[in-house]
Amino acid sequence: MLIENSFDVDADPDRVFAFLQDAHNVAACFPGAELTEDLGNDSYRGKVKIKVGPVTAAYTGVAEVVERDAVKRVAVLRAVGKDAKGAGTAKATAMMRVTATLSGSSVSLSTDLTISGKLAQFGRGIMADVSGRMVGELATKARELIEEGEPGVAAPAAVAVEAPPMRAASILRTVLSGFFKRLLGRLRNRKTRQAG
Amino acid sequence: MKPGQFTYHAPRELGEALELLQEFGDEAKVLAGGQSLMPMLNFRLARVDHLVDINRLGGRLGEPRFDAGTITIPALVRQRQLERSEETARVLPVLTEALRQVAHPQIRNRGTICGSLAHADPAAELPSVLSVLDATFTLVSARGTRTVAAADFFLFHLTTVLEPDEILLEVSVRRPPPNQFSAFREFATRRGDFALAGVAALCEVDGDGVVTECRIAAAGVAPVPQRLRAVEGLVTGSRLGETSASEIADAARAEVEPTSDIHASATYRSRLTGVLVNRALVDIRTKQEAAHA
Amino acid sequence: MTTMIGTSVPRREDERLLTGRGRYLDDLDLPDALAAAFLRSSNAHARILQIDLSAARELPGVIAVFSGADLAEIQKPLAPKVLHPQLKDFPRLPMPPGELHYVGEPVAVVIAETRYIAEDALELIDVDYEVLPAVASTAAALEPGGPLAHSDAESNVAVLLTQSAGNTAEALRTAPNRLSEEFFVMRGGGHSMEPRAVAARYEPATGQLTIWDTTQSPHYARQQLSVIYEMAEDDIRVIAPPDVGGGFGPKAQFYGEEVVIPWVAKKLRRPVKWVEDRQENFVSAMMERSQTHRIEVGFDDDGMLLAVKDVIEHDQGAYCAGLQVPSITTATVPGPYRIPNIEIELRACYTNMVPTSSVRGAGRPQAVFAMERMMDRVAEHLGLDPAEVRFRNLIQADEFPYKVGITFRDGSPLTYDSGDFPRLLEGTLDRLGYAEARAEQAKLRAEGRYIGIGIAAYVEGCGLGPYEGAKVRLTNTGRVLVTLAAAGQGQGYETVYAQIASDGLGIDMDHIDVLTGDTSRIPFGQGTFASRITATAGPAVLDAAQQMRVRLVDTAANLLGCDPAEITFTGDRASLNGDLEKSLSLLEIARVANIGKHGITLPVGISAGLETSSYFAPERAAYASGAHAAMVEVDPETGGIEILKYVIGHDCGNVINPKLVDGQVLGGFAHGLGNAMYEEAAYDAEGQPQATSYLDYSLVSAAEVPTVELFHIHSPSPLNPLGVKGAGEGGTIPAPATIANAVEDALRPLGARVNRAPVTPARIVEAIHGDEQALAEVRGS
Amino acid sequence: MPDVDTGHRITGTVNGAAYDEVVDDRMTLADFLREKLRLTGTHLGCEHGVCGACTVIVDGAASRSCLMLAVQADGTEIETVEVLAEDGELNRLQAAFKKNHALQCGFCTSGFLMSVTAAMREGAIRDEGHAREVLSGNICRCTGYTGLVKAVLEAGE
Repeated sequence: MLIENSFDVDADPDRVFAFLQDAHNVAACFPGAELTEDLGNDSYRGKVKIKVGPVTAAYTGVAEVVERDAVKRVAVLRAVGKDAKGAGTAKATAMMRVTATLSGSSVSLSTDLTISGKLAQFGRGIMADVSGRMVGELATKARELIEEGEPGVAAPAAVAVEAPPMRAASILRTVLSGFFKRLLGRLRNRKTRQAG
Repeated sequence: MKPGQFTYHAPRELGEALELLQEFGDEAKVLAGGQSLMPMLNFRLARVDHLVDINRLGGRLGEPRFDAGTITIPALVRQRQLERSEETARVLPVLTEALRQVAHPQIRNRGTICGSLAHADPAAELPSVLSVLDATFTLVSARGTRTVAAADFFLFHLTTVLEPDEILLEVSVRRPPPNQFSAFREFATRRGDFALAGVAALCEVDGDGVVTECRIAAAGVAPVPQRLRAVEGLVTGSRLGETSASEIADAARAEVEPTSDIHASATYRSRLTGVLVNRALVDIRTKQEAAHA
Repeated sequence: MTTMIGTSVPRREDERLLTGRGRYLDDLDLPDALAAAFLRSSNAHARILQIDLSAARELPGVIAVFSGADLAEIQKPLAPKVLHPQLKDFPRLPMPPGELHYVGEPVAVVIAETRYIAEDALELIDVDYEVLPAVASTAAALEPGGPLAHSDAESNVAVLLTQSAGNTAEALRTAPNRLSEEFFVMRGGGHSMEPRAVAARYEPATGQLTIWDTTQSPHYARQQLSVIYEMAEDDIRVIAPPDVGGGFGPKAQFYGEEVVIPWVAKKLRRPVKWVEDRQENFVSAMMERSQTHRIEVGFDDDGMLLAVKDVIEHDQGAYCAGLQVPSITTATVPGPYRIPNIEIELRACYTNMVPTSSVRGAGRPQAVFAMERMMDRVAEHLGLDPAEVRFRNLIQADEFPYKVGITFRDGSPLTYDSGDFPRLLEGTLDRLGYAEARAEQAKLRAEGRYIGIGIAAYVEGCGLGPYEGAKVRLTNTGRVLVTLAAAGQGQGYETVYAQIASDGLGIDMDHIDVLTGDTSRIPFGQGTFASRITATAGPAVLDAAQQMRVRLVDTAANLLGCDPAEITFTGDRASLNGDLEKSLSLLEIARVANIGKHGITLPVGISAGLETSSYFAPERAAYASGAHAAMVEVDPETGGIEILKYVIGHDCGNVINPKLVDGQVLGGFAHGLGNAMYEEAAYDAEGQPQATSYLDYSLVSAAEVPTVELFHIHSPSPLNPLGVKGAGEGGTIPAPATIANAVEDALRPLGARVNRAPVTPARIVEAIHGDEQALAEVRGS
Repeated sequence: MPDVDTGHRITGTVNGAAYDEVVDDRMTLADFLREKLRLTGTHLGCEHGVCGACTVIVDGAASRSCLMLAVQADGTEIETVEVLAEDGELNRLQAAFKKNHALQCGFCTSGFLMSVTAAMREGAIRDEGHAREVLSGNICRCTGYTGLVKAVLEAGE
């Protein structure tokens, strides 16, 4: 399934791109994700935990930056993982594109997610909602971290701290807090503009 | 389709149950009626290390309370029990109406009201009904007790504000005034299936037939039961039937953003929501007219 | 004695089934048996790069774990049942060690003390897959340059075939009217309430392997196993348990699990039992139905058919289990109509979904859907009554045998043996109250209600060869034992074949027992499928029973010293013209002719060993027929369909047990209703199945199935001495067409088109609103 | 056969007979009845609560035995299909099933019998609509329900 997402950030596009092309940063923004090993060549071992109510999955696998164009500010990240209990696999290809806007940057995120196995085999559209939320969360968190001006916030995870699983509850909270931040941001923008 | 390994606990006292949940936290899961959790365990979609069965807490938790101002449904009240309760049919007819549409009697015999709410399947009937009844959810843990409004309880598919160490102890609703009328409508492909959409609606009507309060919630069209505020706004302040059905349907459709799946497209679900809202409002009007006849 | 054939004798099976004493496979008490569970591919198309079984093997309670590579000796192709010289076949291995072609394909097997532990161990198996592009629809399969379902294939085409009679291109070109349309029928499953199961025990002392299998075709399974295991057939005993919880086609196929389980039991020298759970059943039991029909019809201004051309895309699934289904489809399109020019083109292709094979109806519902939807369109086009258009085109009762001009699935020319299609349709419409229903429809339509009437007729090839057999023996306890090769799944064989034998023997049913489905008791057999058993095993039983009567009478006459013509049977006694003073019991006859006296010469004229056998091989298929009619109301807001009235007219020739035939037809109808309105084995574009539980796949309950008025006419088949035809599928075949016709008829004022089965509420509403986008959303999901 | 867990001791009655068994935490009631007590009349058709083949009566209420743990049955009274026949004769409901050809393969039959038995104790089955509602929590793939509806109307009046 294809998940499209875009958001505006009050930051210089090059800085935003620099932030997003660092896999550590992306992992730090991705709910329930952590990098466990740097394999070199923009390639990392990591895991993603998902928990929706009593349903859980824990994917371990490899993520790598497969394409990067600093001029066009386009990067493509590919991650492939499998569930620890053999319940299936997940594969994501995320293309990020950063463009300059009047007030800073616009990030568009296009994620093609393929899930196989039990989680993918329930017809009621829950996984579509969950995936949409996860990518939304990623966007919100990325925006937050960039605007907080701490692109290095996610320290290289050689000593990985156990990341909490992606809990839908926490997602919502983050999404909500993101919403308020966005609202504040918009107000701030307005102020900035007015001041300018 | 056999469940994975877990340790089963059957506490006899609430305190004991709460201690277990506190001890095991995220590794534990409460088992009430089990009619949603057990299938997930059998599919091995859900995994738990500790299953805390609250069915043996018994007694008080198994009986609904019809007090002067409040009706309280504790954790172990079975769906079938409430469905067959004459008192419920009298004071909360919408609940009786909705309960009859939950799966099948064999499931309702064991399934609990609170369990269904805590499971928070957005296509289920009870979350939307308790939403329009403006229910108060009482959550208890070893850390203490808190209450949460229905509007704040549901967060996402299968996800509520319940912390891993908490139990949904009971859910309570204010005794409805005599001028309150309500209805539940759902449409499922097959009897007992998850609804393609459902609508719970409730109106309070003054002596002139003007709606003074309206609450409508849709099921199956969002990750949580979704209040249809715009429709509520349209209905409130006028007599039932005054606002055109197409205006109401359009408002309802505009307000929901369902996900397409193999059973129905988002467009269909939006459209169906509008249809069901109107049908529920017609039911309400019929009940109101019957009451005044 | 009254005739048993044609009597609604109560079933003998019921007593045990109603008291919980049925003997299904999982009820077998096999001391020391181990449980098995299969790891199945979670990818639609992938290659196994590496498989690590070590953690699973170490789990306490696990006895053994095998990957496909560990059982290399049995990785031999499971042959397609029906072949064609042009078929591009890909080997279907029991548990492939390399490339996997659908979600659900067996990858490894765990043998453990309990099924619980076996499933724990599945979670510990670590497989590295190379995921390959998947094909999840016939459209994707036939798209030039698209992904390949088998990576070593040149294309996804399994076979391209054309059947034709007359000059269709020319007839279409010159026809005064032409209509064309595309129809799609969705995948669905058999969904027997008991899933598949296999248990096996190896006897090292004799080298014999005993296998209990829920199969519809035990002899076929034995023959396949004999080839794969390189063992003599006599060393393999396949038993279909006395009670099997439904078949409906998928259990007639032969699967990898049936090869793996007995072999593992042999390797481990321990009994092993595998009982498929519902989740496995959803992703590994064969399915059917998905076909796209592009059909074009040419007709004159009176609605007389001049030509039909149908191009069929058939989803073979990941492997070809046989071409029976698409072959049947091609031969079912013409139905009961005279069609001077017909051309049917089949494009069967491979996809990365569960392989398809026969499911109750077997290729016929799709053909009837396409043809009968078009009959309605012809009527609509000409402003004629749809029933009238059908009557004008029906083959008449005096035209049998009727040669259609094309070939049936059994290889013989499609030749209808008997029937009376006009009478069948007339009777169906009379019972619906057709004229009144049309008046009612007009009246309610004026009130803004959407009432529709749907009709569909069909002809069903059944009673297929090659043969089926029976043995009749007088046992040494003085009872008559009828042994069939065929295995039952609830059809009531123990009752029906005792009825037939009773008539053949002239002996009361009470003294007759029936045994089925055990390869050690009768050497040859084919199996229960394609509505064939009554028409093949029935005559065999009758013949063997008649032979036995001659033997019994001769023996009794000899012993009583009278003329054989003077012998009659009363209860279990053969007597001289009913004189019980001069009579012998069956036991006494057995004592003389079977048991004998050790070393003493038989009385003169007595022939030893009272056993007879008979194999009946029909000259060609027989053809049952039927017509369905429905009146429905559609709620255009929700898309809900209410069936107001449903009538089935059915002709399966003579019937042995009318009540059981009714049960077959009505049960088949419920299945057809599922195909018409509910059942969708959906896959996403990556080949992930989307309906893998009954929460997402709806089987009809008593609340959905309407009361049906069922009637029969009886056009005996000249092809077998009983004059019978098949009855197991007729209820299913025209149901999707009937409902779709009724729904489109209801929506005619709105101009909505119904081109797909099942007809679901969402699609109805979208068709009304012409929501192309919404339709695309649903298709894509 | 034992699971790796040590298990729980449970006692109660099934069809009036007392049992005293040790079960694993996760063993379902259906497996307990079938495997420990060898009451194989209760069948497993879907193990997720939809098909109803495993329906038994627990303390008077028709319940899915695939959605209950054996340990939860501790102290309860359970009835299964094996209890229905009276002195070796089919009871009224069973006889009505037989007479009306309400079963073919028989796999779903036990569940239907137990669901209908529980419903009949709640009151008479009034009409066809009521009969269909009572039957709607169980799935039969063979009969098309016609015989079942007739049987329930006949036995349940």
